[in-house]
Amino acid sequence: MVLLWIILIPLMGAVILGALGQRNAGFSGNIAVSAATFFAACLMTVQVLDGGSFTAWHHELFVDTLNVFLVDLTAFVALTTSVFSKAYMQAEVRLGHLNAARLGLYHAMYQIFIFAMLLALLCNNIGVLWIAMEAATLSTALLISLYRTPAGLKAAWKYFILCGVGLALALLGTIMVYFAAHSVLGPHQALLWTRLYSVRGRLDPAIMMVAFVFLIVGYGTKVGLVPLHTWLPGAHAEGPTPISAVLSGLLLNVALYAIVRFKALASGGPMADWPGQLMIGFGLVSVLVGAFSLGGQRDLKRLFAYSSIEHMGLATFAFGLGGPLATFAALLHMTAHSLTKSSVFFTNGQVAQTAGTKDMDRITGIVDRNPALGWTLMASSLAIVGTPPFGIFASEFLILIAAAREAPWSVPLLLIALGVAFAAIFRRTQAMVFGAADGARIPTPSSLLAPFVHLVLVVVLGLAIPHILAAWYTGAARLVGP
Amino acid sequence: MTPWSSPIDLLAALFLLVAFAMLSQRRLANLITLYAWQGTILTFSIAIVAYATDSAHLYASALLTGLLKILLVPALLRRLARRLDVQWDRESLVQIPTVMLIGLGLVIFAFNAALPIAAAGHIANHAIVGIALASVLLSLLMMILRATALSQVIGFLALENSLIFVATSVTYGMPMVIEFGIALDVIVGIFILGVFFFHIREQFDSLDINHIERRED
Amino acid sequence: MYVPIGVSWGLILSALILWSLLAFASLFIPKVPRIAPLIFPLGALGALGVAVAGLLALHGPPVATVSPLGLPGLPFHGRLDALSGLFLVLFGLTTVAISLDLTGYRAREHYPVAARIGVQYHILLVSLTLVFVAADAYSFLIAWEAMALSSYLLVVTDHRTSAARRAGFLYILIEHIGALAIVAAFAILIAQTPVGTPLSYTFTALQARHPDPTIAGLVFLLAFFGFGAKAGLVPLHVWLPQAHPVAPSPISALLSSVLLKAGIYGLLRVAFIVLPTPAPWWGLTVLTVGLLTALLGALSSAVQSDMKRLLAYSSVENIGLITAAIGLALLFSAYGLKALAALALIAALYHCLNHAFFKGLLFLGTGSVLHATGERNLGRLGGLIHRMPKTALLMLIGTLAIAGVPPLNGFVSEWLTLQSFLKATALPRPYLAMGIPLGAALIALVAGLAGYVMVKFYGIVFLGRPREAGLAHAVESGPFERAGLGLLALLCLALGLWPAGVIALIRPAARLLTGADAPITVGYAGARVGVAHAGYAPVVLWVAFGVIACTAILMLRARSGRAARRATVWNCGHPLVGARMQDTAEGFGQPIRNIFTAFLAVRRRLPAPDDLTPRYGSVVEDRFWENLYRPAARGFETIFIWTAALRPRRIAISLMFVLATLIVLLALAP
Amino acid sequence: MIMNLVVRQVVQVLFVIVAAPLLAGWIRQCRAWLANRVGAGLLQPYRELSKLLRKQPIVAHEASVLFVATPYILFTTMVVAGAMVPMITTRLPLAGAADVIALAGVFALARIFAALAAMDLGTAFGSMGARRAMLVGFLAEPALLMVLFTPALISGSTSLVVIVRQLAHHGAMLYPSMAFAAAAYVMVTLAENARLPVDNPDTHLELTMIHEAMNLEYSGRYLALIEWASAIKLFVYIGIGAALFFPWGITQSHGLAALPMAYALLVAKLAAAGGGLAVIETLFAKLRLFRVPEFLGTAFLLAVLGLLVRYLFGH
Repeated sequence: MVLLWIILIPLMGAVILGALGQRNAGFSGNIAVSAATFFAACLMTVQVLDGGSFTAWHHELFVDTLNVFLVDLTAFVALTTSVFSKAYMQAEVRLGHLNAARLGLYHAMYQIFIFAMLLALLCNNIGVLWIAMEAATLSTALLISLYRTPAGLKAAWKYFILCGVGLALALLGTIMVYFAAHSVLGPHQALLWTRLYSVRGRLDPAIMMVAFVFLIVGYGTKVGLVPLHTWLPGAHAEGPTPISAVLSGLLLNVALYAIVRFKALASGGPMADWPGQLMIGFGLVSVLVGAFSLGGQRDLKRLFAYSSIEHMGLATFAFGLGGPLATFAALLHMTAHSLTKSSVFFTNGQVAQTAGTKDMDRITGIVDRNPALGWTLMASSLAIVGTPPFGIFASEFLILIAAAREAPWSVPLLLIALGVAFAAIFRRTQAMVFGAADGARIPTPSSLLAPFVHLVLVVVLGLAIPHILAAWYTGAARLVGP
Repeated sequence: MTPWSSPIDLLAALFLLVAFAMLSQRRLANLITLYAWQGTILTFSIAIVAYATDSAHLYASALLTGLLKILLVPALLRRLARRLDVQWDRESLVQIPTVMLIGLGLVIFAFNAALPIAAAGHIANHAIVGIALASVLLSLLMMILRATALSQVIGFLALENSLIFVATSVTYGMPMVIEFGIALDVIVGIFILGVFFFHIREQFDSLDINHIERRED
Repeated sequence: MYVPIGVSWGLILSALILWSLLAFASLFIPKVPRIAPLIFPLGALGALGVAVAGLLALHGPPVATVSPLGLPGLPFHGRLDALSGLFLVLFGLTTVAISLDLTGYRAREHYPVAARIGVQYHILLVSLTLVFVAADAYSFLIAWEAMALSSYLLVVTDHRTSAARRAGFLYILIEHIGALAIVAAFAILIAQTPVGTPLSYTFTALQARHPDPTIAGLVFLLAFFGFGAKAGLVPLHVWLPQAHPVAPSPISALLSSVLLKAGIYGLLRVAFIVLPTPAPWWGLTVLTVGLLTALLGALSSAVQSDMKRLLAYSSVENIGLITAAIGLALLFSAYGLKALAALALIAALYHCLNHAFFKGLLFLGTGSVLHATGERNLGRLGGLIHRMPKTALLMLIGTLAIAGVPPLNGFVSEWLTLQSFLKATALPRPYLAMGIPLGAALIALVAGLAGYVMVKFYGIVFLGRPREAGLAHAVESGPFERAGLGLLALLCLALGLWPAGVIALIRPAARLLTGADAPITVGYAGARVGVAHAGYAPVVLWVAFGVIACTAILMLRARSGRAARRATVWNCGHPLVGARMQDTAEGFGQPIRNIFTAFLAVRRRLPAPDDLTPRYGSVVEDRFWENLYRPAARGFETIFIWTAALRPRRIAISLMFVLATLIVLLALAP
Repeated sequence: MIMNLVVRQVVQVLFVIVAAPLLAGWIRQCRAWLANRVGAGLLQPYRELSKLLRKQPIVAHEASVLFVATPYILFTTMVVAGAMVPMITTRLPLAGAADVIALAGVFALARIFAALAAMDLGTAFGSMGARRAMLVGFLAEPALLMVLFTPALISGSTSLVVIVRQLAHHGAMLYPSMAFAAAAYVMVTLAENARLPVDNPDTHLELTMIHEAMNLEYSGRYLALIEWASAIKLFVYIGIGAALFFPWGITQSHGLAALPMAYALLVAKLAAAGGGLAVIETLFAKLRLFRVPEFLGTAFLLAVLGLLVRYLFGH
C-alpha cells in the first residue's frame, strides 16, 4: 500500500501545484509534497527493514534491495532540491530571468517528473517502466525549455528528439524481451520482473542478445553513454538549476537502473558475458570522452554535465565488470554521484546567479565575495573529482581494485581519465574560487543548506558506510551480478 | 493460425513499402497522408490478429489505433502544417536515389539481424520481425535526412508505428495497460510538440532546424 | 568499538583532538581576537605530545588499533611501529618550532588570514599524523590526500596573486597525479587477493600476499612515482621552487621539513615492508634517480637569486641524497646484504632528521628576514648580521649544518652515506661493485656544491653591505620566532654532537625495515661512532678545538695585547667602496652556469654592439619546463580541442551516431 | 700509558705548529735556488710571523664578529687536523676521532669560514676571492674523495691508522692503483693549498688571485694566524700524503724509542715533498681560472682509474 502512496503523492501534488499556479504557496507546497513523498519512502524503508523485499498492487509494484535505496535517494534528493529551488527560483523571478506565470507549470512538471521516476523505480512491469521513462522525458522536456530562450528551446528539442528515438528503440527491446518471455510465461506474466527474473535462465538467448542491444542503446541514450550523449550537456546547461540537479542526480541513475535490471535478465543465459562486455565498452568510452571533453568547456554547467557523462560511464563500466565487488562499487558510485553532483549543481547555480554569468572566464574570487559559497564550491568540486574523504573516492578506489582484478588492461585508461578530469575541473574551480574579487560582498544565500547536507552525507559515505546500506548493496550485487 | 499469417505478411510488405515512400516523399502534405496510410495498415493488421485470436482487447486496441493514427494525429499534423504554413521540406543533403540505396542496404541488414530471432522459432510470422526492424531503421534514416522539425516528428511517429506493428502482429499484442500507456504517451507527445513548434517558431521564425542549429552552444 | 591502548596512542589521540578543536576555534579568530595568541602555542603542545609518542613507539613493540570508521568490512587500522615512531619524532619536533614561529607570524597577519592559516594548518597537522600512523591502504590514502589538499590551501594563502594560484595549481596537480599512481599501486596489490576471500588491504595483510615479480615491480614503480612526486624527485620536482616562494615561510618550512619526508616515509613503508624482497633493478632505479635529483637540485640552487627558490632547490638536492641512500639500501637487501642495507638506511633516515631540522631552521629564518625587509630577492639584501645579530647567529648554525661540515649534523649523515657507498664493493655484480663507488664522488660533488650555495646564501643575505637603503630599518625577529629558530638550532647541534644517541634512536626503524642490525660500533663512551674501524667523534673534535683555540687566544693576548684599531676598508687602496661593488647572487651563479651549462637551460642576454646602455643578463630555467612540461600541456590542449571538435552541432548527426551505434552493435551481436 | 699517549699527542701538535713555517720557508728557498736566486733563508716565515704579531691589527668599521673570529677558527682547525693525522706514530689518541672523510670535512669547515669572512666587508675582491675559493673547493672534493677511496678499499677502512698499518705491511713497493691515486693527490694538494698552477701564493695580482684575495683586509696578528694556518694546512696535506703513499717508518709500537727515527723520516719526507713542490711550481705556469675545472677533472679521472685498476688486480 505504501508503495502506491509513494507514487500517488507526487501525482496528486502535481495537480494541486498546477492549480496553485504562480502563488507563493507553490514553493512551500512543492516542499510539502516532496517531504510527504520522502516520508512515505521512509515508511517503505522501515517495512523493507522489517520484512525484506515485497510486492504490492497485484504484483505491479515491488521493492527489493536493488531499488529500495534508489527510491530513498530519489525521494531525498527531490526533497532537498525542492528546498533549494524555493530560494533559487524566487531569486530567478526577482532577477527577471523567469516569468512568474510559469511557476505553476514548473512545480507541476517537477512533481510529475518525480512521480515518473519513482514509478520507473518501483514498477514491476517492464512495459510500465518504459512508459514511466517516456513520461519523465516529456515532463523534463518542458522544464528544460522553461526559460524559453533560444538555447533552451534548442536543447529541449534535441533532448526530446534524441531521447524519444532512444526510448522507441528501448521499447522495441522491451517487446523482444516479451517475445522471449511469453512463450515461457504466457502473455500475462511475461512483463513482470519478479517472474522474468526467476526464469531468466530459460529465455531464448538469441532474442535476449538482440533485445539487450536495443535496450542498452535505448536507455543508454538517457544515461548519456557516449556516443549517445549529445543531448546531455545542453539539457543540463540550459534548464533551471534545480532541474539540472535532478536530471544529473536522479534521471541518469534511473535509466542506468533500467539497464542494470535488463543486464540481470540477459546475463542469465548461456551468453552471459555479452551484456557485460557491452557495458564495459560503453563505460570506458564514456569515461574517456567525458573526461577529455571537460578540458574545452567555458560554460559552468556544461562542464559539470560532461563530468556526469564521465561518472555515469564509470558506473556502467563497473556494472559491466560484474561480480560482487564491482557491482557494490557501482551502486556506491551511483549513490555518491547523485548526492555530490546535485550539490555541485546547487552550488554552481548559486555561483552563476551571484556572478550573473555562466561563463567561467568571467567568474573570480568567489571566496572573497562570500566565503561560505566559495568554500562550498571548492568542497563540492573536490568531491566530484574524487578526492577523499568524499564518497566518490571510495567508489572509485573499489572500482579500480575490481578493474585491476577483472580487466587489468583498463586500469591505465581509467587513471588517465581520472587525472584529466581532475586537472580540467580543478583548474576551473581554482580560478573561480580564488583570485581578486570583482564585486561587492554578498550575504550567504539560504539555498546553501541543501549542498551542505549533501556534502555531509557524501563524507559519511566516504568514511563510514552505514551497514544497512552496505547490506542492500551486497544483496543487490547478488541480484545483478552473474 | 496459418491461414491468417499470409494476409499479415502482405500487410507487412505494404508497411515496408509505405516506409520507403515516406523516405522519398518531400511534400509535407503527402508525408502526412502516407503516415495516415501506415496507420491504416497497422489498424488492419491488428484487426486481423484480433479476429484470428478473437481477443477482446486487441479489437479495442485496433479501434484505438485507428482513431489515433488514421484520424487524430494526421489531423493534428495537418493543422500544425497549415498554422505554421510549411508545405515543402528543404532539399535534403542526399539525393533521393542515394537515399533509396542506403535504405535498401538497411533493409538487407535488418533482415539479417532479425534472422536469429526468427530462428528462435516459437514466434508466429517471423518475417514481421525483419520487416519491423527494417522500417524502424528506415524511419530513423528519414529523421536523419529531413531538415524541418515537422517532418522529423513524422519520422518519429512512423518509427513508433512500426513498433506497434511488430508488437501486435508478432505477439498478438502486449497487455492492455501497456498499449494504453504507449498511446497516451504518444498523444501527450504530440501536444507538447505542438507547444514546442510555436515557441520555436516565435524564437527562430522558422521550423528549419538549421536555423536552430546555427546558434553556437 | 575498539579503544586504543597505551600511552602513545593516548598522546596521539589527544593531539589529534586538540588540533581539531584548534582548527575549529580558529574559525572564530575574526570574531574573538582574544583567543588568537593561544591557538598556535597550544598546537605546539600537541606536537610535543606527538613527538613523545613517537619516542615511546621507537623502542616499544608495535601497537595496533582499529577505529570504528571505515568502509563495511574495511575499518581503519592504525599502527605505531619504529618507522612511524621515527617520523612522528621528526614531525613533532619540527612542528613545535614551526608552531612557535607561527605564533609570532600570526601576530603580523590580519585576522581573516590568521583564521584561514589556523584552520588549514591544524587540519594539515592532523592529516600528517594520520599518514604516519595509518596501517591500511584506504585510511592511508585518505590521510594522504587530506594532507595534500590542506597543504595546497596553505600554499595559496595569498590567493589574490596569480603567481600563488599558478604555483598552487601545479602543486596540487602533481600531488594528485602522484596520488592516483599510489591509489593504482594499492589497488593492483589488493586485487591480488584470491577471489572469494575478503579483500586484504591492511599493510600486514598485503605483506602476506606474495605477488609475482612483474606485479610487484609494477606496484613498486607506481609507488615510487607517486611518493617521488610528493618528495620532489626529478622530474616531478618542479612544484617545489614554485610553491615555496609563494607560501608563507612557516608553511614552506613545514612543506620542506615534513611533507617531503612523508613521501620518503611512504616509499620506505611500501618498498621495504609491504612489498616482498626487492629486485636489483628497483634499487638501481631509485639510486640513479636520487643521484640525478641531488645533482640537479644542487646546481639549480647555486644559480638562484630568490632566497626561497634557492632553499627549495636545496631541498630537492637533500631529498636526492636521501633517495640515493635508500636506493643503495634496496640494492643491498636485493642481494641479501641485510646489515649493509640497514647501514644505508640509517644514513638515509639520519639525513631525513637533519634536513627536517636545518631546512626548517633556514626557512623560518628566511621568514624573519622576509618580514624584517620585505625582500626575497638576494640582490636587494645584505649586511643583516648587523641589524639582526641573533637571527644571523642561529642561521649560521643552519648554514654550516646544511653545508655538511663537522661538527654539525649535516656531516654525520654525509659520512654515513659515504661509508655505505664504500661498502658497495661487497655487491656480487662487478658492474655494481665498480660503478657505485663512483656515485660517492657525485655525493661529494653535491656536498661541495652545497657548501658553495650556502656561502652564497649566508654571505649575500647577512654579510657585506646592505644593497638597499631600506635595509637600514630592518629589525631583529620577535621572541617567538627566535624561540623556534633556537629550538631547531639546538637540535642541529645535538644531532651533530651525539651521533651515537641518534643512531640508537634510528636503529630500531632500520631493523624493522631490513631485519638486520647495522654494523655501526659505538666507542669513547658513546662519543664515537665507527664503521669498519673508521670512526668519527665530534665531541672529541670539539674539545680539541676548544682547547687549542683557547690556548692560541691566550698566548696571542700575552704576546701582543694591543687591541685592534678601527679604520675604513683598505680594498687594495681603491677609493670608492659601495654596496654595488659586492658580488651579486648572479655573480655567484656564473661559474656554475659556465661549467654545467649542459644541465641548466641558460638564456643569456648580451648587449648589441650599438647598445647605448649595454646590459648583460642571464635567466636560468628548469630544463624540464621546456623539455617535458610545456610539450605535455600543449599535447593535452590539442586533445581537448579535438574532443571538442568531435561534438556534433546538428541533431541529424547525433541521430546518425545513434543509428551507427545500433548497426555496429547488431552486427557484433553473437 | 695514558701519559705516554698524551705526550705523543702534544709533541706532534707542537711539532706541526712549529715546523709548518719552516716547511713554507724551505719550499720558498728551493724555488729561489731553482730560479738562481739567493733566497731569504729558511727562517724568513718566522720573521714575518713575529713582525705581524707585533703590529697593531686594523679592522674595518663594517667588520662583524665573524671577521675577527675567523683567523682563530682557521688556525685552530688546521692544528686540529694536524693533530689527527698519524704522521709519526699510529698510536695517536686523536687519530681515532676522525677518519679521512672527517679530515676532508674539517678542511671544508675552514674553507667556508674563510670565504664567509672574506665576504663580510662587502669588498669586490673579498667576495670574488671567496667565490673562487669555494669553486676550487667543491671541484676538488670529489677528486680528493676518490683518491682516498683507493687506499680505503685496499685496507677496508677509511681510518688513516688502519690504512697506514695495512699499507706499511705491504712492504716497500707501491700498489699500482696507489700510483694513480698519488698523482691525483698531488694535483688536489696543489689546488687546495692555492699553489701554482692553480693559484699563485706570493703575488697580489687582483684578477688572478684566489687565496690572497680573501686575506686582503687582514693585518697584524689576524694575518699572522691566517698565514700560519695555511702553512700548517700544506704541512698536514703533505703529512696525509706521506701516511697514504709512503707509510714506512711510521711507528706502530707503544715505546717512545722509535719516535726519534720516525720524526727524522718525516722530516726527510717533508723535505723531499717540499722540493718536489718547488720543482712543480717552477716548471708550470699559472692556469686561467676556467682551466681549473679541467685540471681537477684530470685529477678526478686519475683517481677513478686508480679505483678501477684496484678492481682489476684485486688489490
